[in-house]
Amino acid sequence: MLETLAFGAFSGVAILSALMVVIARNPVRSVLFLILAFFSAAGLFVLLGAEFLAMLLIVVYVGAVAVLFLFVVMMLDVDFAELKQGFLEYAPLGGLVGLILAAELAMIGFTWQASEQAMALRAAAIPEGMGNVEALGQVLYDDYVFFFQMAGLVLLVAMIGAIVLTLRHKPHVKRQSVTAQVGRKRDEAVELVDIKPGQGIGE
Amino acid sequence: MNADTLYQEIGLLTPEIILAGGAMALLMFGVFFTSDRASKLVYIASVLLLVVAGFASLFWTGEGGTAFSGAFIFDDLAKFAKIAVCLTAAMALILAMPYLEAEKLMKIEFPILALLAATGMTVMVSANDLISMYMGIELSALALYVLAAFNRDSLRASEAGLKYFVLGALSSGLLLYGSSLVYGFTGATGFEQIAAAVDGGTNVGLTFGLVFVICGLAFKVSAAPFHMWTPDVYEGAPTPVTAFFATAPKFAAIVLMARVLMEPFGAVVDDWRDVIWIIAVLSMGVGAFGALTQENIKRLLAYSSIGNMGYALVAIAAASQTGLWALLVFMALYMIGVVGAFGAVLSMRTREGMVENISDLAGLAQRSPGLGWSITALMFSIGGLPFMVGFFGKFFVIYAAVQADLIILSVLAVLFSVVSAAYYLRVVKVIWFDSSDIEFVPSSMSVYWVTRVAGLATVLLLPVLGWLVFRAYSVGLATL
Amino acid sequence: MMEIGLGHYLAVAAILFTIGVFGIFVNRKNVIILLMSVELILLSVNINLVAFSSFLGDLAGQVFAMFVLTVAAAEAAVGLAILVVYFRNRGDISVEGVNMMKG
Amino acid sequence: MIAEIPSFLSILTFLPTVGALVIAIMRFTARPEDQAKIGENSRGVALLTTVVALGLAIWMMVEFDPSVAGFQMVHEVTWLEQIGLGYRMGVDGISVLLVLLTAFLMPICILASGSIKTRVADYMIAFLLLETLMIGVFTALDLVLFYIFFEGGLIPMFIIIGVWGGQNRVYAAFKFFLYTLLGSVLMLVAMIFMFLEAGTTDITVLLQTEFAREAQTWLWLAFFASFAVKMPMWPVHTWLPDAHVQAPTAGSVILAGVLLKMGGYGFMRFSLPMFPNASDYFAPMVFVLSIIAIIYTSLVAFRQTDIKKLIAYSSVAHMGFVTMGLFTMNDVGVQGALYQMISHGVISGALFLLVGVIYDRMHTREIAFYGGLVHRMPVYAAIFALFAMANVGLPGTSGFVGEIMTMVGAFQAGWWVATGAAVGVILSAMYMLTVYRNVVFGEITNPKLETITDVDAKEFGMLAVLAVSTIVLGVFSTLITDVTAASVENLIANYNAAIAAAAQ
Amino acid sequence: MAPIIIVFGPLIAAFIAGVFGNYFGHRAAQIITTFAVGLSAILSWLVFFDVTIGGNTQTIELATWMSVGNFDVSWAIKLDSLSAVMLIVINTVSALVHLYSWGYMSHDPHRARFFAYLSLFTFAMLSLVTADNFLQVFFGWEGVGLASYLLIGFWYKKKSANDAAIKAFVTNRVGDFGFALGIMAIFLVFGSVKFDDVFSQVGTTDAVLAFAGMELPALELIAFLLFIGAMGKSAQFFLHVWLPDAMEGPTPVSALIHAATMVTAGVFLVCRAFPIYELAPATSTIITAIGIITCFFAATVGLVQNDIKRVIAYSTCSQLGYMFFAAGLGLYSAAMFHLFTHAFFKALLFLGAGSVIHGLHDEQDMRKMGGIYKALPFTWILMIIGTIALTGIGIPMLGWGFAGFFSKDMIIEEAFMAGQAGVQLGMVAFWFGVLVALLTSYYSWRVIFMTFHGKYRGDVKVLNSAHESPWVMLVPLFILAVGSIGAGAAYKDSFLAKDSFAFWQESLPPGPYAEGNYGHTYGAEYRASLGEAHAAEDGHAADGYATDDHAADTHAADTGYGDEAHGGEGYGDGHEGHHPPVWVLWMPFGATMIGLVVAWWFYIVKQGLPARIAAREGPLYKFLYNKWYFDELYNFVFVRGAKGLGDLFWKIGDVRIIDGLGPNGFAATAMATARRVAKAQSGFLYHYAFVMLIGVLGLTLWIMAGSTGGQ
Repeated sequence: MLETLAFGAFSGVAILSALMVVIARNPVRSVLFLILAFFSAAGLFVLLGAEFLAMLLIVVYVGAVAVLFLFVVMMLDVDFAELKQGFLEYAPLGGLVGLILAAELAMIGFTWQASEQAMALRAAAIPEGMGNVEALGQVLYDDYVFFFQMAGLVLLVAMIGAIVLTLRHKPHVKRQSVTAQVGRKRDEAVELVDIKPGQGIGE
Repeated sequence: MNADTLYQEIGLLTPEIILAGGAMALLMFGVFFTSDRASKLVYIASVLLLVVAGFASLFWTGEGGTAFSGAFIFDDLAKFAKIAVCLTAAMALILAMPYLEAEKLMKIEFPILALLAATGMTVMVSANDLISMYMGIELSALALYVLAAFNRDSLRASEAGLKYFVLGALSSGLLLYGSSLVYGFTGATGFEQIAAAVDGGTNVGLTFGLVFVICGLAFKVSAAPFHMWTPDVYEGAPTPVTAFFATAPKFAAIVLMARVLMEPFGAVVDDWRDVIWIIAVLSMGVGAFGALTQENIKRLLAYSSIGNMGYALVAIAAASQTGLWALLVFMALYMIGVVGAFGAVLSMRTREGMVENISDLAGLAQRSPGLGWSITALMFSIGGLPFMVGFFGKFFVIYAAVQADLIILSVLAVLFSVVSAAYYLRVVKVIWFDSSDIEFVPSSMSVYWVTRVAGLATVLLLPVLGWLVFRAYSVGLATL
Repeated sequence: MMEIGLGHYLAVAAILFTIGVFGIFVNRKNVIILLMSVELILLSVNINLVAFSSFLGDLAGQVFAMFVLTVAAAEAAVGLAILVVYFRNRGDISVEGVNMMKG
Repeated sequence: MIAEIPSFLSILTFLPTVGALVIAIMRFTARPEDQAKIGENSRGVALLTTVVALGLAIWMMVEFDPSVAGFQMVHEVTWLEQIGLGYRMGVDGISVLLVLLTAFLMPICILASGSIKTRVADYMIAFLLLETLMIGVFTALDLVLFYIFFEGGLIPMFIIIGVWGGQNRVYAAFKFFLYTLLGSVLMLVAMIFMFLEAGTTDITVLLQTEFAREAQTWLWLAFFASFAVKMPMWPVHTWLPDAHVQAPTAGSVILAGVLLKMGGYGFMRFSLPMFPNASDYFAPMVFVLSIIAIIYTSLVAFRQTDIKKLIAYSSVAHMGFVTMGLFTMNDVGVQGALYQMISHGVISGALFLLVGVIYDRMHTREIAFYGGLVHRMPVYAAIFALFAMANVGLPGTSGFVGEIMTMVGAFQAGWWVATGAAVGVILSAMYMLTVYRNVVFGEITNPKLETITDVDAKEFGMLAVLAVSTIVLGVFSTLITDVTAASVENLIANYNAAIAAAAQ
Repeated sequence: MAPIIIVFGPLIAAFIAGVFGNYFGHRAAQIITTFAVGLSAILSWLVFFDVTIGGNTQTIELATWMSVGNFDVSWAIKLDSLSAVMLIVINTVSALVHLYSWGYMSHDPHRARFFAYLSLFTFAMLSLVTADNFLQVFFGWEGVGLASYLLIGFWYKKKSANDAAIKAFVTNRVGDFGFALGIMAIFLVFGSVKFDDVFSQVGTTDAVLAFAGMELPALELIAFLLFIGAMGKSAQFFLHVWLPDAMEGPTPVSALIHAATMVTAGVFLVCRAFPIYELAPATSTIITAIGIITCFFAATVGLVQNDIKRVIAYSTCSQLGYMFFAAGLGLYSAAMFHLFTHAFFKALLFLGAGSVIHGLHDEQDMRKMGGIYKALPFTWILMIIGTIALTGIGIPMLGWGFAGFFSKDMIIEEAFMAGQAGVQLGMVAFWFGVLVALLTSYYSWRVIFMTFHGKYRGDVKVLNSAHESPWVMLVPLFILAVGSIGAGAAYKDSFLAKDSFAFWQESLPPGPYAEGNYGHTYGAEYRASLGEAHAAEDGHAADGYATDDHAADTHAADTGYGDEAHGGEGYGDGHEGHHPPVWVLWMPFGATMIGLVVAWWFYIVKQGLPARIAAREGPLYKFLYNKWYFDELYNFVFVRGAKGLGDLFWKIGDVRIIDGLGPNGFAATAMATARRVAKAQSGFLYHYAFVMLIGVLGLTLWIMAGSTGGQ
């Protein structure tokens, strides 16, 4: 009963906030709704017994990704008034397509029945009497170590990519060079000029 | 899992380890040594790494097999594809170097991202699990997104990157959604387990999932209607990147697609053949008609690539041993043409800079006969006209299709090839019939030789074609 | 009150997925929204995977979801980087504006 | 003697390629300032190559045993053998003369290219490659090999028309290429089907293979699509006038002389022996199309204002006789068709050369431009008269033999077939004599023609060779029919056996 | 050897004159060709005697022309009486024309070419008549067509000459079309095109051919098709239009080709193929009808023409009509006889006309002549001789007369007899024959009167410089005149009467006159000789007609009057002989005389009257003057029709429909599609995403439909 209510609440919020992400005028609000959607989804995860993933979603997504979005939105400082509003023009057709798709997919969901061999084919059955985190930990570094390494490479690529695309070495910007500051000597810092009267410093 | 089997399993990953490890080592080297010479060194080392990885695959004499609980497989198909991926990636890098130097884009990240992308592709062709499939695709895709926008000061490049990224992410979403359905309806992510589940019967949910997976993969091979990114990205991305896009990732994706469809879902070919059939026809159609009005040679090659992927899909639709080896032969021969063609595009540099319009080729047969002849041969080869080797690629594809009783598909395929011949001919026409006083600056040695050799190969490979066919043939026999 | 089954979760995921997709092609304003829509799609996939995992009693789904999360984070980073580059070149991130190349 | 050289046919086929390679090497290694010299040298190389090829072809004829119906001088090399593809060459009575015709016309084409002043080396390379491909079509004994040669020929021809052609050359080149390609690709699918049925692409094996009736129909149609375009038959002939008009003289000669024959050869090599029941079924359709071609295109030719276009349309009409003769499937008809192919090769080649002669001088092919040439060019007028008459099918020239034999054969198939064809004979006289009158006879009204010169020694030599061939073949037709007899009889016997078997 | 020289001598001469004429000079060309043809002529006479008297028929096979399966065609020289007659006609006239041309063409700069053409023509004609198979006949047939084309268009500067040449060739081709089809039908029915093979089978074949939706007896069909060929070459009605225009050629050509030799090839063909025609009564009737019409038509048109050569040309056409209706009635030998005599007097008339034209500096219009007999006395006399021969003046009962008297009157009389015997159209032929004799006489004398008598109407300067032709032109005229006077009397017996059995041997039936009068007397004798010579060929159809027992069976059954050769009222058993009533004998003579008197009245007595009649342009006059409007009709139907159809097929069929819907239409569609595809590539991300989604949706819906459909 409670579970049903909780499911209703989480899923309703998730869907509504997802909708707001798409249709909100202000991108900042979109990001905030996105965060809300993630929170709701995390709730659903908890209901499904995947506590670790729920936490991960909040920590990684809300904590990192969503904030990154927020950061970028603000950094880009787009003049939102200029943005065009062609929204409704395509909405009916888009909505129709979306509805059909959603209906199809949902229908598929309700017809679910795992194949006869599904239970036998499970690669890593959820062990009894073990927490979600512990169970995941057991398989992650064993059966799925290859994917773990791959994930590492993916993140490396993301890192390299982000850096190579956005890092700029600007030659005309003055930068602080600590070694130079520390290592300079007095006679380098001060130049004595003998100025004759009435001539000024210039040439 | 004991140590012996671990070593053995890790042994199967030799090419990947070479590429990934090399990439990381080169990254460290590149970070610490920032001179131009060092970047060049990194660059050359990357090419060498790719070649080494290719040779490592080629000379892998072991039994092959699966690793990591069946998530990774090294079989004849993977071997063939890895060699092709590594070598074509190496060729693309070779072609890229002079361009990057000239355009002041010579950064170590370029070869390193290419190496990592190649790693992803080698994983793709060895994927034996939905997760490894996804990881492989993402590894290569992320690297490619970055490469597309690599010329970050160019609006066109960044637009290309943006488009590629957004649509790529969407396609990943489709792929994942499909994967999740497949997982949900079979209870497994491993291809062998899926095959076992599918064998017992299928249902609409599973088929749905499969369709989504196909859609995701179709994006990677730029098959219609998931091709829309291709022309824009090909045009916008720096030319060497486009060359890279057009070669190794296509090969990896199509092999992956073949494996997914023929291995886990081989038993339910009737469920997905229609889908592939439609996609193939659409691709061939879009490829044929889309290119007719193009003025930009890169866009033209993009549409050509869409069309040719349609032919590759025809081979997949055959869903047989013949289809598989025909696909491999087709792709291998097509790669020759594409590498050569992009070499030619990279040769199109005037004193003012790179040019990309087809009309800039005018009179090439006289101005630069070697290049003119090469492009002519390459265009005919890509178009699949006899007596270039490209013809045999298409020939075997249609052979496989006819064998699978896909007569209508074969007829459509050959008819579209006539339409597409029109635009290949247009390029040839510009080269031979028109004249202009544009002078290209002499291209660098690497581009020069790649183009010439590829051009010659389209004809000279004919006598030794049997060898290639034999290799692919045995792959087909061994895989299915 | 009815029993909450797998179907419900899948339906929620399906709706989220659709909204994500909808967001990609209905949105005209802002490229960032596109990236967020992609995140929504990935979220729906995760719900799917976790739900399946739960109902199949199989951890593989959760592991899959975890990797999806990881990759999604990486994707977001790369996507935003590309967006920034684009913005720097154009000074604008209107979706309507992203059509320099066509035909 | 040739038996001791198993690869003789391959040598003959690829010899021109070697010549082309020599020129290519010269071309690519030469410095820009030497290019003009290379052009002149390449003429020599090309001529030498083609003459040697002609010598080899004559040798082949000498060694050819006309009493044997099967293939001779067969040469086999394994190639793609895992799946049944091979490299196989051989000739029989049907193909051997076409090889000779090709080899015979090539030196003439090279000589006739004197007016080509630009990009001579490329031109010669294209022609030599074309020769290889054309000879290859007739010598290939493997389905796929045949297709490669068959289609490959389009490429050099495309270049030849497009680079050295006339005003509207691009349109013509594209039309030529795409039209014929479209026809051929369906054949490719059919070939693959046959390949799968028989498990091999060996033509000798396929000739023994019986295809199911239903399949035959489709296969026949697919092959027909290709050969009908190549012939060309009505209503898929419209590429030919354009291609001919725009092509340089030698290109037209080869186009009319050899390329068109590939369609007829294809019918004889594939459609008739491999799909006898379908051929039988479709023969009336072919007759109707042939007759339409003969009458329709003759009438169209009558109205042309461009000499080359007129001759091109006339070629279509003459090819109508070939298709008509082939599908009569009797001795006289089929041999007549083969004869007509050879004869048309010589005659139309000569006619195009003749047009080339005045085109080189005046750079126009408009009939209205000319008139009264006989005053300035009596020798030209005489030779033109001879070939005009040969084209009209005057007895004593080879044109007559082909026409009468095909018509005699056709009469056996149905009176209406021969009657329709005979109407074409009347019409051919009408248009040919009219154009001859307008170009050669009358007063010189165009002052530009006052200075036109008669044929020079080279032109005369080429035309004389063709003229002698026409007359000799017209008087002693057994020179050809003796060679073709055994193979054609064998073809017909097998055909009749298949029809009889199907009737039971 | 002699036959080979006869046939090939002219060819070699033609080759030498044609190719090397410019190097050796005109004189050499003249000498070579004339020598070659002259030699042929002399040898022909020798051969003629050898064959007709010595009975030395032979066939020389020279080489194989075509040999495919049983389609076996040889180059051969067949010498029998029929071909021998043709040989002498051709070679004699040709040699004389060659000689004549020395003078006539003396001012022409292209003489060498002219002589080459003449010799080439001679060769073609010779190969035609000496053929032993139909295809070789066809070779010669078209060969003479070519030579005729070349000679008519000899003065190539004149557009009218070129047009006439083309007209001649194309019209002949129409005839050849029939001939060729006939040959094909022959091969289909008999499996051979050799005369001997074919004729030996005609009696036994009852093949039926479905032609144009009708079931026709094969022989009738073959006969008809061959006759179409003959019509074309011999300028019979419908296909006659080329002959008058052919007068554009030099006059010697008209004499040689368009009077004496080529135009008679049709008659020769019908005679050569008489075994077929004998068994094809329906076609024979058609031939008779066409012959009658031609004969009448040409004569009526000839009445009003003013060009001297045209009148003679129409006269030729008309005379050919006589020959054809004779052949159609089965009077082959009579047709051949008229052919033989006609060659002399018509060549004489043409050459005489040429002499006039030459003398008057290329004036051909009779309205500008008159009273020139003083300037051209020899020509005048010779022309009168020719005219007398043509009109057939002679004394009927005495058997005395000029050449035409014997041959033409024989045809008219025999037509009457045939008509009496019930042969279809026999009486019609007779009456028309008489009527046309009147017309012939009128227009022939009209020529003489208008040209040589009365007042000179042309330019006086021309008259003053008018001159008699040189001897080299007159000598041939004299020789021909001798022939015109004597050929009829000399050869009547051989061709038609008592010697005809031995003369024709197997090559032609001597005809009812000979059979009726001399059948018994000479038949037995001849049969005996035949029996020796052809014992092996017993039952050969050729035996048939010569002997009157089983010969009559074949003959009688089909031609209808053979019966009466035996019994009946007429001339059976040879007791009463085969003689028409006396009034019939006098009819042609009377008609001729009327024609002469009328012409005299119009052109000598009432000079100027005809011109006034002409000036009034009455409908009949216009109808005749415009040659029954045939040229206009043909021009409208065929020339304009062909042009119209050609334009239709080209501009509508090829350009609009085939190209428009085919390649160009396809290309346009492809380009339109391409533009649409390119337009779909809008550059907008959301469009791209939308397309992808539509794709997914479409595919899933497809799958859904498929799976629900499958369930």
